[in-house]
Amino acid sequence: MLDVTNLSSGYGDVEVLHDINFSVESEIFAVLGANGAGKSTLLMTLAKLLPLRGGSLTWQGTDVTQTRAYDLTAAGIAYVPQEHNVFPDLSVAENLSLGGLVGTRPKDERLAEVYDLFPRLADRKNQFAGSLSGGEGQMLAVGRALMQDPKLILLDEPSAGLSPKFVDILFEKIADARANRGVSIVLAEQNAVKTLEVADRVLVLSLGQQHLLEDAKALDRKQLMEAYHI
Amino acid sequence: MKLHMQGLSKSYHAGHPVLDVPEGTLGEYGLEGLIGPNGAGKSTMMGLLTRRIAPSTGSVTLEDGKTTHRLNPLKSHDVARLGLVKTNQRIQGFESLTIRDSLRLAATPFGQETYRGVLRDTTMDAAIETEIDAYLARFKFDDPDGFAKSGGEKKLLDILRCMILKPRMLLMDEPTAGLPDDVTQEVMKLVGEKVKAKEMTVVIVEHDLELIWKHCKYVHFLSEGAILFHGTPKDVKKNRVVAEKYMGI
Amino acid sequence: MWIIRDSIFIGLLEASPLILAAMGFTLIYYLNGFINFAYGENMTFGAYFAVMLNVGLGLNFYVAIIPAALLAGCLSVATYLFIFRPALNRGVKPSEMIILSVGLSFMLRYGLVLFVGAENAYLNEPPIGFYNFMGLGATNLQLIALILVIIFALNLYWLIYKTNFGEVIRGLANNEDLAQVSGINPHKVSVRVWFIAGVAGGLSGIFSGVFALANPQMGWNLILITIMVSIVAGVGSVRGALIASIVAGILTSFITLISKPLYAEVVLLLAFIFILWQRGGKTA
Amino acid sequence: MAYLLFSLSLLLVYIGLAQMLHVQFGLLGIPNFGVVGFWGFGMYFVGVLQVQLSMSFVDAMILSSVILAAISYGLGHLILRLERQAILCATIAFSAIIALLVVTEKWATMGVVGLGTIRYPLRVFGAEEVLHFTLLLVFVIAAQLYLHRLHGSRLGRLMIAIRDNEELAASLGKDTFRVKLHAFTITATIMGILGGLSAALNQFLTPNMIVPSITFAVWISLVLGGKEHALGPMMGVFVTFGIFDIFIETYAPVSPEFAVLVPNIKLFLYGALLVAVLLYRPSGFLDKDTTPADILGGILRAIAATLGGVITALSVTAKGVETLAAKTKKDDDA
Repeated sequence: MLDVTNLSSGYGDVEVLHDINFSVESEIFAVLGANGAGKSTLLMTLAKLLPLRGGSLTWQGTDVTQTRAYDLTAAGIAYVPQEHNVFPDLSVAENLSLGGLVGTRPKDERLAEVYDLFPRLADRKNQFAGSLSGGEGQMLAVGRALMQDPKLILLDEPSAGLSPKFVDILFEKIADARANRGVSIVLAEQNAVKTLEVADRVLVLSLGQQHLLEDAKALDRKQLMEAYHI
Repeated sequence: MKLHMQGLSKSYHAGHPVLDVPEGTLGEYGLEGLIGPNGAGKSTMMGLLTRRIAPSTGSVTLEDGKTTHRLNPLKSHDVARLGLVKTNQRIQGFESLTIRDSLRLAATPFGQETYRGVLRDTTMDAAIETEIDAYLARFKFDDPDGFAKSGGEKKLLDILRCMILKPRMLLMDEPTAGLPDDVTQEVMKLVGEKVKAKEMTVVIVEHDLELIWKHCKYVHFLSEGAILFHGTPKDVKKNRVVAEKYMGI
Repeated sequence: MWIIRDSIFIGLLEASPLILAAMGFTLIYYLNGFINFAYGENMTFGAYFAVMLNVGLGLNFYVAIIPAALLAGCLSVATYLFIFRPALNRGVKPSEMIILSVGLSFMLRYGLVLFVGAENAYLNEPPIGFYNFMGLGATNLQLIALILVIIFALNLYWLIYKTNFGEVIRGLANNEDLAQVSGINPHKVSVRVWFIAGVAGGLSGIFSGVFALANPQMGWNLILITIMVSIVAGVGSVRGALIASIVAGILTSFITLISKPLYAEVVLLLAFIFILWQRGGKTA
Repeated sequence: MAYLLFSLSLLLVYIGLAQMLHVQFGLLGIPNFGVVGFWGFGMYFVGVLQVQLSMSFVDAMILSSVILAAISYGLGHLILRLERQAILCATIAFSAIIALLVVTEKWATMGVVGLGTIRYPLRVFGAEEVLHFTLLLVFVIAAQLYLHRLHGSRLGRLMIAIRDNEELAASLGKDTFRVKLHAFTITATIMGILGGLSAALNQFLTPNMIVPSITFAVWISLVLGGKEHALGPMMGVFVTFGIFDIFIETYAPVSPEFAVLVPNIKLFLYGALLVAVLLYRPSGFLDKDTTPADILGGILRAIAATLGGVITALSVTAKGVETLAAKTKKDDDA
């Protein structure tokens, strides 16, 4: 679906990612690495919020290297940033409604599905998103992405700063979305164990370099510790 | 120099604190590392220690053998003048100052920038110029009389600006990010010399754990806003909690 | 008690153009984060378009309002497309955007002076009637202006807070990256927002002489108070601008009733500096 | 001749104001949009003290400066920690307050009736205007020399650092707020002193002298001239006030019909120039690295542009006169 060839990217004067190659099929594709490895940069670049410095990006056979973020969204890729992933001055319902801008099915139908998946959001639908707790905020962010009826979701460290209980719920929902809706997921995480439980394949980044690309089942602890430099 | 934290906490929203350190001391061992997974509160701790962020509760004190300074009532420039300085994680710089001018700015003690001084010809201070020359001879810039061009040069300049302030305690926030490997080695060598000569104590926050294991005498492990563990690099590396928090294993 | 009643009544009549101007100005400020001085000329041109259509083309007085407001909207979009957007794309900083908008404001204002002269231009008014309303006098034009402003302001409010497009605007102003990955094209939305703001500004200009006249300086005289109201209203909140402009109008007429009119402005300006300081200068 | 001397004196006042704004905005990044307020305060205060209380010029100037320094210091304390847009709004508000107070406080300022006559400080019969001009000239030259030194000095370096990245400067141990506060107070007070000198220059003061256009004229000069260059203010005032208010209004042989349009054309062009400069050359006429040789070339270009403008103006006028003559002839014939 999504093919990444020789991708390099960065901010301002610094090149963070160098020469990354992989392709995502219909699966949960995990991106692991210690902090500073370049996971967020990778996802931001895939979402086209950062321009590529080199390499190319192909989505369902079409070259999208120069496509703008909003057009890519319309083509079926949703992105959930790690931080600032909701509109704080808008209500929960309005946040979800904005997620439903793209997609063809009736908005109400999709809204009902999201509320079904995250009943907590239904309880808080008129509350400002800025006043939600960390876990609820993450749920809203994922919910907003699901509203887009995407074929692929780029999910950046959804578990960061969440309590273990919330992490469990969230990963359950992610697995659920994959299983029941057939949506593919690129999941950037630092929390390797939880991720490996749900992921099909894993890309491990280390200090901006592609360290290894492996089946989730085949990855062992030693390889991981090496990548994390522990 | 040592930094002592007492009941230090910071919460942005009521309730869940991003950082909560009942008690802790940094800088006892000369060259220390501060590590932890994303969201552990490292940047918040750095901000609190240099008074860029105001704490919700608790206090920070700076001990330099004889005197103890309470940092709470101080502004960030006061903290710098006490000898506690931090390098920046994100690239920061003065876009209109050349590399040399930027170093001169840092090297000029505050208070020497007077209105009367404008009339006197005091822009060049021989001692300062010599020192700057020494740094520029050791660390090569493309054009030392021009502007820092690449991200690496800007990052290096940021570190040198802090060095030339002659801090007695230096906090380094991700010094290697964006820095070429050979420059990183040279920076660490310089830091090592200064620590050995007891000119300064250094605390390094780093993602590149190899660097921490290699250079630090002592490591603090921060996770979920608390210092979970501290010890020698060997002890920390062996500790299961560290791997668990980093990788969830 | 009479003084409160009078303040509210006169304040509302006086503030009616300010309400629209503050809401429109806030929209742009909210979305693009800079203070647009040329918005004053947007008001002036609105009034002149009305004069042109009413006197020049002989259009009915009330009918002329609509095309005049639309023309003002187009002018606003033109300033965005040809001046402000290129500048934003070149990375001009907010404080320099303001200087740019001042330059544009001078250009438009004195271009207008060169074109139509510095004198007042008068509209062909319908006959003036005088009404007694709860013991207070007001002309039919004043009352119609007030009613129209209320209608337009409520519509604008509804557009921003109750429609999908309003969500899009607020979302974009809140978090541009997230808006983009929700499929929002910021440029398209900006053009529409500048149009709406321009229409509001044009209407405000038409009403500010209570339909009577237009003058090249009128927008400039209103822009300072518009900026203040909009900034005091808080972080780009259209709702806040609505409330703050009403409060400012009532407060002005209250102070005017108990002292010299100009003291009202002095008090407002001092209050403005004080509020900025209190808030720690968070304008955007 | 007397009018020329007046215009040149006014030119010097504008240069002085632009020099102070250069320190505030060009070096420190403080967007003071209330220039006319500080200048107008000095002008009216000195005027009122001299006319209403018969105070001597020097006493009036000292008293005015002390009070304005206190006001600027207080205002600076309130606003200099704020972000730039807020500073800009607050300083505009300050100047609006001064303009309003001049109108309302008739007991002191005579309101719209006007305040006069203010005499020159240096009273040598027959040479008062020349001496006053010389005084302003000395003032501006001194300021210019100081600015040149400032640019290469430690203080100048610190100011630029604060403009570029205040937080970083603070982390290097610099008390940035104090530097800003002192510089703001000093430069704002000097703006008031220039106002005091303008009081004698104008002789008769009316509230319509305190209009925002003055602030913007100074801003336009600075931004056009080059806000970061020591010579930027002077260059900017020459190409704006110098060309339009002195050269064209005084010397260019413009027909009276056309002359009434000149001020409006001037303000229109100011606006257009400002837009063009910000879009195409944000650093202004003089870049911060511009050398004297570049400046010479620039002056030559400016002269060429001016000549071009004058020729255009002349041809337009000639055409206008021709048409007018033809029309008059037709009327006569009829």
